[in-house]
Amino acid sequence: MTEEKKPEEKKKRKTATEAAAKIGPMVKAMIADVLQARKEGKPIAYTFICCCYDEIVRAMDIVPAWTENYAGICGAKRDAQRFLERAESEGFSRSLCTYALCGLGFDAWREQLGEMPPDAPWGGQARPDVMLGSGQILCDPRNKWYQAAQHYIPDVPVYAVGLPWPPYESDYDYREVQDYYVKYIVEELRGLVAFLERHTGRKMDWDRLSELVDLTDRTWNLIWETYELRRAIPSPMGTGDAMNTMVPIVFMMATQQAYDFFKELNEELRHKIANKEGEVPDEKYRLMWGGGLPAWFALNDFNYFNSKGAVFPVETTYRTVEAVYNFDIDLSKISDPLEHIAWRWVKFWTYWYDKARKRPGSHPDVERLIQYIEDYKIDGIVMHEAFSCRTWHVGLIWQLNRLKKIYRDIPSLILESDIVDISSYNEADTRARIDAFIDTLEAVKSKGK
Amino acid sequence: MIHIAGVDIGSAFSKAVIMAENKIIAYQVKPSGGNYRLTAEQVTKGALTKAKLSLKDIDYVVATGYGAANVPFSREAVSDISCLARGVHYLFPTARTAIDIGGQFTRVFKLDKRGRATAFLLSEKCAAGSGRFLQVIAKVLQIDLKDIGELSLKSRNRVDFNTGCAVFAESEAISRIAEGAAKEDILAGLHRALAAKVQAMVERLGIEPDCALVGGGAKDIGLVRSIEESLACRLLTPDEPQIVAALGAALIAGEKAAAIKASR
Amino acid sequence: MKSQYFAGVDIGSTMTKVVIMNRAMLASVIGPTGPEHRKLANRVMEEALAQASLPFDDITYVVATGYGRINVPFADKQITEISCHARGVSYLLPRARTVIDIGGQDCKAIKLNDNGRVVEFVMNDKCAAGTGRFLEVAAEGLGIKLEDMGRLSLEAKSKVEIGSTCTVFAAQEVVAKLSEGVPLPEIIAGLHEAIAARIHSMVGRLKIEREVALTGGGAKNIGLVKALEAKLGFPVLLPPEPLLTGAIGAALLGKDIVKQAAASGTPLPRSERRLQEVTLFTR
Amino acid sequence: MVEKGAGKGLAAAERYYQDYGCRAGELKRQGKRIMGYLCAFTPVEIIAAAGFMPLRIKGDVNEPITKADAEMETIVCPLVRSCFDVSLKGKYEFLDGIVIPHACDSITRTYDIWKYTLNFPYSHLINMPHATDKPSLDFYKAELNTFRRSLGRFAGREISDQSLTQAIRLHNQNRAKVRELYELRKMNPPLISGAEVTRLLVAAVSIPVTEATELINNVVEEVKQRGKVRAAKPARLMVVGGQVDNIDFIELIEDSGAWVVADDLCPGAREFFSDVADTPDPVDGIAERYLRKICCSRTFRERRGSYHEYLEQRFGHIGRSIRDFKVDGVVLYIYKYCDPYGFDVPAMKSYIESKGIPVLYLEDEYSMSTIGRLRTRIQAFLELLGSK
Ligand SMILES: Nc1ncnc2c1ncn2[C@@H]1O[C@H](COP(=O)(O)OP(=O)(O)O)[C@@H](O)[C@H]1O
Ligand SMILES: Nc1ncnc2c1ncn2[C@@H]1O[C@H](COP(=O)(O)OP(=O)(O)O)[C@@H](O)[C@H]1O
Ligand code: SF4
Ligand code: SF4
Ligand code: SF4
Repeated sequence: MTEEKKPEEKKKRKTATEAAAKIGPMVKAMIADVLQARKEGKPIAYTFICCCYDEIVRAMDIVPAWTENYAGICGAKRDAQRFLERAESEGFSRSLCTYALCGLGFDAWREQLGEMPPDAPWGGQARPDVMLGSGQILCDPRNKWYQAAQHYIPDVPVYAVGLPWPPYESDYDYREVQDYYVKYIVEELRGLVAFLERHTGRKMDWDRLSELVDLTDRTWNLIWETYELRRAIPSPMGTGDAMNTMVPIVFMMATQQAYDFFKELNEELRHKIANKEGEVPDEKYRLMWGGGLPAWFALNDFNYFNSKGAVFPVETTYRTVEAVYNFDIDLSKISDPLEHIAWRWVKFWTYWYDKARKRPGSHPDVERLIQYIEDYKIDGIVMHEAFSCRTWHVGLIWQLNRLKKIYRDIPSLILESDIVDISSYNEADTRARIDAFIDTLEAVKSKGK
Repeated sequence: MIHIAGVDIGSAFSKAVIMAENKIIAYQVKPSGGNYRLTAEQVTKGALTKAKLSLKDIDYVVATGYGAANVPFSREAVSDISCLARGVHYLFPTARTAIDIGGQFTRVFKLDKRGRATAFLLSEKCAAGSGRFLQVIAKVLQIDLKDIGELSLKSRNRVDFNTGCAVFAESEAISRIAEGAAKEDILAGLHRALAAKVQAMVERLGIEPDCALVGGGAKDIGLVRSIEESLACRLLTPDEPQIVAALGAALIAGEKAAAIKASR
Repeated sequence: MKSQYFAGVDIGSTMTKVVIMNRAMLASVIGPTGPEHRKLANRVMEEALAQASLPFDDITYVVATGYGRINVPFADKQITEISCHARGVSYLLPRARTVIDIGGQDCKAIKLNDNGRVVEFVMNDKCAAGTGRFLEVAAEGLGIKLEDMGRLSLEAKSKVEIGSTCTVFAAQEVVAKLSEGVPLPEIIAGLHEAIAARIHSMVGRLKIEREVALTGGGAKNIGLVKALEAKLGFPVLLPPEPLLTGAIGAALLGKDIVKQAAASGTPLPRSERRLQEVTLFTR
Repeated sequence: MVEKGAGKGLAAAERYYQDYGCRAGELKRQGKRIMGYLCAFTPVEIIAAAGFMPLRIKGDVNEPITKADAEMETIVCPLVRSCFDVSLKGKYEFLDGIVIPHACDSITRTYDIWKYTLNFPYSHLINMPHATDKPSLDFYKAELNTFRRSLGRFAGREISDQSLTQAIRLHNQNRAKVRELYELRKMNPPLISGAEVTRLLVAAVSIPVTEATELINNVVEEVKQRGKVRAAKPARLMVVGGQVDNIDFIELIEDSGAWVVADDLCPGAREFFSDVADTPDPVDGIAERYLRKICCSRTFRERRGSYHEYLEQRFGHIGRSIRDFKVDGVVLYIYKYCDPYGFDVPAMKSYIESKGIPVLYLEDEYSMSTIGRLRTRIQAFLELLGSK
């Protein structure tokens, strides 16, 4: 397979904050670290975000290779097509998660060559020693992707950690079931530690784990507080930047670096707020990115929104932390680190349940939208339906319908394309839709006048 | 007196509307052809001639549509949705939902009592969901576009179509004709297929009465009836549905011109 | 022993092709398929018989293939285009391991083993983008002859990007480009690029093995062939008359069948050798 | 089509299939309560034990989707979309509730849409783990007990062990009957066609379990009378995939000149080939069956041994069917957007091919129009089998 024209590298997106601009090099270094680890023989684990085992991996000094991240990089560099096609020629349907397809295509290719595919973005993704999937309930690719990858790297063992959270049901409270959820997760995490010890030769340092668990709690609190600063008018930072600052949240949790990053960002935002410096000079519309992973190859669309005076003070995507002091239990009292992690996990996912219960016909996901609309003074909602991932992209229409029913009619726009498959995207069309949406915002906004 | 113009360079047809004192004094519709810039000039000139005016008499021109960038003499380009909403509102002040079936897209939108679009949906990028689909079929059936509506209403024995692709629908239509199917039955089937796509969009947006149908597709009475049937409601259709976006553009031009005048 | 003759009748969505063979090809006729050409399959057959100077009765076995294969009353057997193209290619270009057939309404990729047998195939027939129809519609829009497209595109110094994947909209887009003054060759080259990309990604669903043979009407278009070669990164093989590949394969499969039957002594049912009208196909 | 002379077995199945849910509607009018569910992972025993008739929600390949898109994205399994669309159109209005297991993303991610849009009096999501280790089994059992309590509350009475044991017994009998039926497919030519089997099994999940057992029994008796009247066809195929609740695809294959003699589908072998063991706590047996015994791509099997052995662990049941039913070729029939099966395609394909059996992989969209389009591919596959 040859690419006759070099994939057109996209112009660098302008960020509003200095902190966000630092992310690119950080990610590049992260990829380089994995490649370096491979050279030095340090154990490498393929891992997924949002699986709450960050501290475990870090405490055992295992190098995480975030496979979703690497696929996202290929997408952002507009160089994913060849890996997607490769996966398709292996027999994977193009309708499956394109992160997974990109990763599988890459793995198949790397294994066939015995070296990195030609011109692999940022040096490529190193072969792992173990793969940490997760069973239930976030998404199917979390347990199928690595299993499928074994077809190309059959010697690399996979572990699937069971990580459920209680569903939101009308006829019982999640507290009735949370104990057995926590118990299960703890046992699964224990199983993970044993698996890692068995396959990497590393031993768990339980004291270090406790420290990292504490660091993570503090980081969560700090992130939450930092993001809350974006309520300011004008808002100092938008979702475009947040698609960068998600990196320390989802790929660097349980490291001092992540904590320090948010410390800096926090200061920068405070400074901007004091000076009334907004994401755009003249803020006209405050929008919420209300669902969906971004189209990584089209982050410039955020700048296009900005050019129309629209800002994004808040997003639901990648806001995978809450302030732990807002939970209804005192996490600091839970000394067993695994139990601590399990409770934090369950409390995070059930965080909006009580609020939702108070409003008839509500649902936690919708309740969160309502809360953000009010807290961040939101005029409209933008969502992105990426065709290849069901987890974050099914239920968007329904959430908007529900919102309308139980709260109010708020302008909304659902963009359709994909996370890395650029063939699903058409810039002219997308911008035409954005233009029309801005018009509807204007219409609704001026209604009262 | 202020004269204003709206120019809509659509994917299939271009339209120009000239207004004065909130009334349409002339309009022109012509196929967009290949050269948008040229078409824009011609269609505007055509309308101006009818109005016995020339371009310099016009205070403000707003362009819209697929080829809006090709109207060098316009002061500004405005999105189709906004223009359509304004046009629909002018014609039918009670309309709260509108469907526009154009050459390239089908649009469904809601509008408020001032004629502003407050929500909208666009069809996917496939000819199977647009007016273009009917043009293609009209051509193979060798029927004039303007006759397909009436003809389709005569159908007693609809042929159901199961293809999604406009190009394949074309060859399927050919096969059906060869098998002896009547043209009206084929048209009725195609109208039904398109109406189903429109219905799905309308249901997603949620219909609020009254509902208007505009765009070239509204000239096709067969399609209008078919959509009415699937939505189970009456649709408001203007006499000249194709110029609604141009009309809206002219109305917006009027507001701008008035604003300028006021500020002087 | 009386010599044996085999006919292959390929009723495609756009073209009807008939060949008559014994050891070599005795006749080949190509005509259009379409509603106006309902009786054409028999007429093409008639013409082929005339060319070979044979009465219909002398034809030992008739195999029909293609989109309209089910409706050929005078065929002894129907076989899919996939098997026929494979057989045709393995005869004409024995080195080929992958066949890409670009027909009027579909596009397929077929993998062959060393004996020329089909081991795997993929097919697109959902959307006209990526099929011969795409080029037909575009050629019509541009007002040029299909046959000239390939040659014209080779004159291009660069190629325009066609944004629309939809055949209908692409046709519209190219007309607009033309009137904007973009040189014709560059537009056509852009079209070839677009369709080649589509085909390449479809074919990608098979692990392509060299050599690759290109058949069907699309293979007659040198511009498209070059664009596909650029995507693949190596040259492809072309049969002398790409349109006939399926019909040749059909005739050869007929021969195989007769041979096998003779070897096992089973009698072969034969249809009446009467040229009847071929009714139009529906899928 | 029902063959001439078919008695009340096949004819009844045809009726239940054509007018799907008619028996449930009838029972509803007589005061019986009906519980709808999606997917073979719903523990129907618990539903039955609570006094409800479980009804598997079925889609309709002939019905274009017009309502669903207003509430549900189009990027989910087309079968699930169709099920939802016909539900929205009032097909299952008589249901007292729905039970949805955590089977795959398409099902789980749409749970809230089902629940909030259709407003059934009862709804429940069973949170089923992917892993099968001991902690997962314990957790699953706890989830089943939560469901048992919840449904008991809705039913107005606790679900007793006896009623559970009874329901288990009836369902096991039913499954045994289906296996007896499958024996008739082992002959060459098979005594019963694939389309007939699928039609019967679809009918069977729409009526009370005892009636279903009787229905299947009638069919078995009827079919046995056939002797050797069926035509020999050159190929014996097996269809492997997700949910197939219509016969059109199977019919298409059989019209093209092959018999479908085996399957790994649901409803089909996947749903009927394993039983619930008799355990002191009946929920133990149920948990064990659904989590560990049902062979489906959604469940993560822990690897033991080499990768080769792992494929055997995951797909051994397919290999056994190939052998037992003397299968010549396998059709992998998988819906677009089906994550569990989609990711298994390369491994499954190489496993089956390693047995010397050719595979045809088809991705479909659950619509009559696309089914027609598959004809050429199936014929070509049969030619490929014939020339081997
Ligand atoms: N006289 C007519 N009768 C029926 N349909 C028509 C007629 N004129 C135009 N149409 C339909 O309207 C479509 C064009 O609509 P229009 O609103 O002008 O689109 P656009 O603005 O994209 O150019 C054509 O594709 C055709 O289907
Ligand atoms: N001389 C030619 N030059 C370029 N393209 C051609 C030529 N003749 C036929 N074609 C292309 O071949 C297609 C028909 O190919 P064919 O293999 O006969 O398809 P089918 O079997 O479906 O009829 C047409 O759509 C057209 O694009
Ligand atoms: S959540 Fe979505 S994008 Fe992420 S791995 Fe799962 S399917 Fe892919
Ligand atoms: S399916 Fe047909 S109409 Fe739709 S995009 Fe493809 S070519 Fe165009
Ligand atoms: S067929 Fe696949 S996607 Fe559809 S319900 Fe079954 S497992 Fe889920």
